Amino acid sequence: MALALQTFSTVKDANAALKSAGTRYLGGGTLVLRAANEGDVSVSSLIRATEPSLSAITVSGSDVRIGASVTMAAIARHPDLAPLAHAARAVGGPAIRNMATVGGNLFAPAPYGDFTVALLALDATVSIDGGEMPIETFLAERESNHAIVTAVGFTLQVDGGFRFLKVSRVKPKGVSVLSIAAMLEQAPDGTVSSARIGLGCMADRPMRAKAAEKALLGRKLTSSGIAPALAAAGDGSAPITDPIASAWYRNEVLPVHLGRLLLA
Amino acid sequence: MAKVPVQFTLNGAEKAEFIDSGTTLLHALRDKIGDTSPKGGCHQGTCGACSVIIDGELRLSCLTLAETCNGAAITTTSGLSKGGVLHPLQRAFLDAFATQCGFCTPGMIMAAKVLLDQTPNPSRDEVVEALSGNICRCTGYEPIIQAVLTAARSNSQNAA
Amino acid sequence: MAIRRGRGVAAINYPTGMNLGGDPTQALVHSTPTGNFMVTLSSVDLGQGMKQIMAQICAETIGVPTDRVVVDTADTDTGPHCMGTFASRGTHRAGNAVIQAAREARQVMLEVAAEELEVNASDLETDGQGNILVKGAPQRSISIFDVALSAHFKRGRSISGRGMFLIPRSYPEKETGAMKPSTCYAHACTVAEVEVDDETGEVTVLTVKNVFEIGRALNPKMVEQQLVGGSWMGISHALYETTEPYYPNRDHGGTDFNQYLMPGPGDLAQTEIIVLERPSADGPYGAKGPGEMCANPQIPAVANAVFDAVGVRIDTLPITPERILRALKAQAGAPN
Amino acid sequence: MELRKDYFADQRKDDLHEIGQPRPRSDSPGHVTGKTAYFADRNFPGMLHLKMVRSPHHHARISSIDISEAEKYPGVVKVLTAKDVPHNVYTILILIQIGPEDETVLADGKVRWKGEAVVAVLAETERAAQEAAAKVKVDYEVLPAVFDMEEALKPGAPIVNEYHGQNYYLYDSGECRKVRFGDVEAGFAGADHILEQTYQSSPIEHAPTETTGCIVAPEGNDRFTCYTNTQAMFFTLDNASIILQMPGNKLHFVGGTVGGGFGGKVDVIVEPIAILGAKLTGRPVSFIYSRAEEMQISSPRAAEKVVIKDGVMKDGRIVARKVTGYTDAGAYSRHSPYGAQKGAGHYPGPYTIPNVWIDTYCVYTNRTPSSAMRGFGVTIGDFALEVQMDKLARLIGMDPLEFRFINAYRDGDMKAHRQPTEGAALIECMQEASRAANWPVAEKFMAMSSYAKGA
Repeated sequence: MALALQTFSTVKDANAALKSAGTRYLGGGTLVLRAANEGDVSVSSLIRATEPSLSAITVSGSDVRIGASVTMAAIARHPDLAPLAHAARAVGGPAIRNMATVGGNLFAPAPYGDFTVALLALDATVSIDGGEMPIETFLAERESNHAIVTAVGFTLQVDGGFRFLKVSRVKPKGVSVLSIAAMLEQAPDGTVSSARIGLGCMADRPMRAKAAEKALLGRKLTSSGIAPALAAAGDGSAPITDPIASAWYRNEVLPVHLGRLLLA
Repeated sequence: MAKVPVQFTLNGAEKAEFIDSGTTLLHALRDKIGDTSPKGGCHQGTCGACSVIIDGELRLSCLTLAETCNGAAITTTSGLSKGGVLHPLQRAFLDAFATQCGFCTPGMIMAAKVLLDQTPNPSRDEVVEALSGNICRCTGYEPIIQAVLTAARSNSQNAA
Repeated sequence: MAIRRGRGVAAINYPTGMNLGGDPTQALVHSTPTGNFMVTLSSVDLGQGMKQIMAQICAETIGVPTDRVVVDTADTDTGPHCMGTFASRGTHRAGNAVIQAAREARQVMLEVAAEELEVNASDLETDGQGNILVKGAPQRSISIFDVALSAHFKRGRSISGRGMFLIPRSYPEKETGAMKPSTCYAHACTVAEVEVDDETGEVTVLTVKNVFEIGRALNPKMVEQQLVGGSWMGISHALYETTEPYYPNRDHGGTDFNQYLMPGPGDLAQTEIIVLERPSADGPYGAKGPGEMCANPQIPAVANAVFDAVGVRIDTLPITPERILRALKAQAGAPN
Repeated sequence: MELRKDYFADQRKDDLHEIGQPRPRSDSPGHVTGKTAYFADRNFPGMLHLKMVRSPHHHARISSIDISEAEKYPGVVKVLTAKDVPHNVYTILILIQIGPEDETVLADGKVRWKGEAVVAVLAETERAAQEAAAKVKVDYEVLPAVFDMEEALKPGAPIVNEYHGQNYYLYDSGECRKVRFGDVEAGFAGADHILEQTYQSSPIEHAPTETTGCIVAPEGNDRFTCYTNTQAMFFTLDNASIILQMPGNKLHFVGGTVGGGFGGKVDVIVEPIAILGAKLTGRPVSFIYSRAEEMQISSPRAAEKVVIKDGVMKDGRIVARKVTGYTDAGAYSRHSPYGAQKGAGHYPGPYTIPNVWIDTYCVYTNRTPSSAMRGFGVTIGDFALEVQMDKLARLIGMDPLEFRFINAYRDGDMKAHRQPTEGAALIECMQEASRAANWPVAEKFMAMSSYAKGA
């Protein structure tokens, strides 16, 4: 069967159509059309929705909502999302960033999905089928998801605390050896009062470094202060092996790069 | 097979075709419309040879469905020279000996054009970033970077 | 963390053409009625600029400007046999064939001019601008345009020539390996300077200084293209490229340009190219084949520089961060 | 780039008009305007698309192939198997009498590498060809595979390619190409130091931006025009003529404008089967490698293993060098017997060494067939030689650049393959590198010349 695209003006109608066998949701095209071009014959019908809210970025105070069809380029250039620009620019090259969407990034298998690593550190919620769920829950179950993601939401402090690092072999556009996002809050004495760390490529999908987060609490961001967190950085991880790097290598350099990010 | 209408401007000229639904813009441009300047180097979004400009943004035509481009203004490298006069980027690529096999060249020029449209006086790092989605296997990139920087300089001189 | 610097050197030579010969290339040259010249080949331009270089060689030999020459190549209905574009043979083999064909055509051209000017052909020379002059009396001249018209419409001559270049095949002697491979060798010496991150094994090539001896730079800008691109590819081979990253496990081979690694435009070493020309005895205007060898010396130079920086030898290509890091850990763990 | 005209000025006439001039490239205007026509820029009405069903196993017997569902699939016009190919077992260098024929166009009874072509599907659209290819059923009986050259050379190893009968190419000199010069064992016996080291490499892909492919159009007169990006027009035409048992005058090849080759487009892989498809269907046929095929199916540069044993004196002279080179051809010869032999002619590198022993092997394994690439037969050898040179210099406490001057070849020096050196320029390259890199060497080295001693 040839590929065919159906366009719906509402998410509701698109969701209904998505229930047919062989259908996939078409976001920016960087995942689904690639698969189709490469001969993935399981895709026969493409669905998309043009509801305007999917392409909207709304910022009210520190609350941010990004529609699932918003592209990486749109995030990177949005003045209220400046702390995230670096993470958005970590995805692909310029053309890919004009196409790749937030919604698609949530489904991107490792080594892709760098922006989702950032969303994990931000403890985002994923809006889907009229409801919301924590991003961690969404990621754990994403294969069984058959409804359109409509948006992600999170709280973004303009005064900082968010850090992001992508390590790649090829510069400036290379896929990840690993990526790290950290959302840190520090008490007036400099000790860490809250920490969330997202890791990319340390499992088949972005994951939280919870042991490291815990080990940072109450510690200062000095070499000795972060040492326990670095020692625990890879706890619970199962890094991928791919042409870019082996699981062994990713494990070995994760503490090095996490240390550099925390001390930067 | 279901045919769907597509209508857009290509390098300023109106184009209207009936195509198979699910046809990529790359195939529509090359096979239906006859503009073979975008090249199919990977059909994966990893080489940049198919780059075109859609409504001012750099896009990969291999990962874009033609039917999603209705009403758009599309620019390809074949439309850059006007009245037989080369675009400054094209001239700069010639003068810098920035083409060898030439297969990546149309995509490189598209990426460079969007950069210079948005950032007339880019730094070297900005040029490198702008070209980063485009693979070249012949030149080692340096002549291409130099060509883009030269084109930017000649643009700003012309504007002055 | 420590970023450690090192430098390394390598020197190489490289044969031009199929190493044991037996690889023919033919060329045909003829003039149009108005004195333009058509070179007909079946050789392939891979992007290295074969068409342009053959035009310059033909133009030099006939004595006309390059823009008077058109190269028609790679149509088997019209082009005579060429073994192909590989083994650094294109310029050397096809170039020699074009010279031979162009010389023959030039001779006819001069004979026709001699008839028009009522002198001996041996008394004529070309000015490189499209005219034929009587030696020592340049006021007596005729344009090649007029010579071609005369040849075609008045004198019934075909200003044309055939060229063939073949180095006879050498068969190695079974027991001693005595053989006669190419005698036309290009040379290079490269010094590379690197930084190695000893916590991650990442290598940054800071500079490469390449000296290439290539016989003759037929078109210096095109030579530069080859050498700069080749130098980049050499570094790429040294540090990045493999289709089987975990051999003997054959899984995880890259299938796209994201996975198959090569240096990006943000990874470029500061590259210096110096060219020497020692004309080869059998090359067209002394040219050797630089296309392949220019990508070779960077590989060992980078390998040696990595050792100079961090004291570990990686004798398996590519020299990946993982291989360096494993070697550094083994070195640290080894008893002193 | 800097042209240093002061070197070898006595050997060169620089009074030329067109040679040596940086003329603009005649092809660049086409490149920058997108007008240059590559093979795939031609489009023919009614063109079919060819997709290949490939082996998922490294080594297996084919017990059955069922194409019935694929043949019935909507849009499919023709499905080809080995029995459709007139002369299915071929080898490209047969044109220069380097046999035996050892490779199948479409697998017949056995596959010898993961990715080997088994069934060709021709359909109205790429999509239909892909979908129909998924309907082809091939039953395999998996066989033990060998991926390591030294394992492959051991007695009892699985035989990769029955057309050879053993896992190495049999030269007239035996299991390897040999070079013997002087007395290498005597050289080792008299050396101050011996260093034996092993170097290895991985297969490398050419990765041109334009993938390998061709489009074949029937001319309507029993001739077929093949638009191709082959690097060798007649080489490909003549091999296609043999494989298809078609007179060469029925074939017309058009090419010569190629989106990068680097040696990756000399294998005669896509053209014969596409011409066959066009002949059997009477329709134009396009067979263009996907990027994934280009990366993993097209021949890479061979993996190599090079063992170098050197005898060196404290004063820096290398007195003996023994090189054993192994070239991993993968499952089929393609150009590898030639490449391994080229290595034998290249060693011991650009150095004058009195005692040399070289063995180069072309070995068959169940890896992807390798073939030519930029620097074929030499690139990996140079890596090994020049790292070895660095190790030797450090071993005797000598500057690595000065060490090379001591051993550098010069005009008239006898090479190991018994040809005198001509036109050497290694010394001058090193002198210039010494200056450019600010890597000083002793004055006596800067005063050296490649010209024959005493000349």
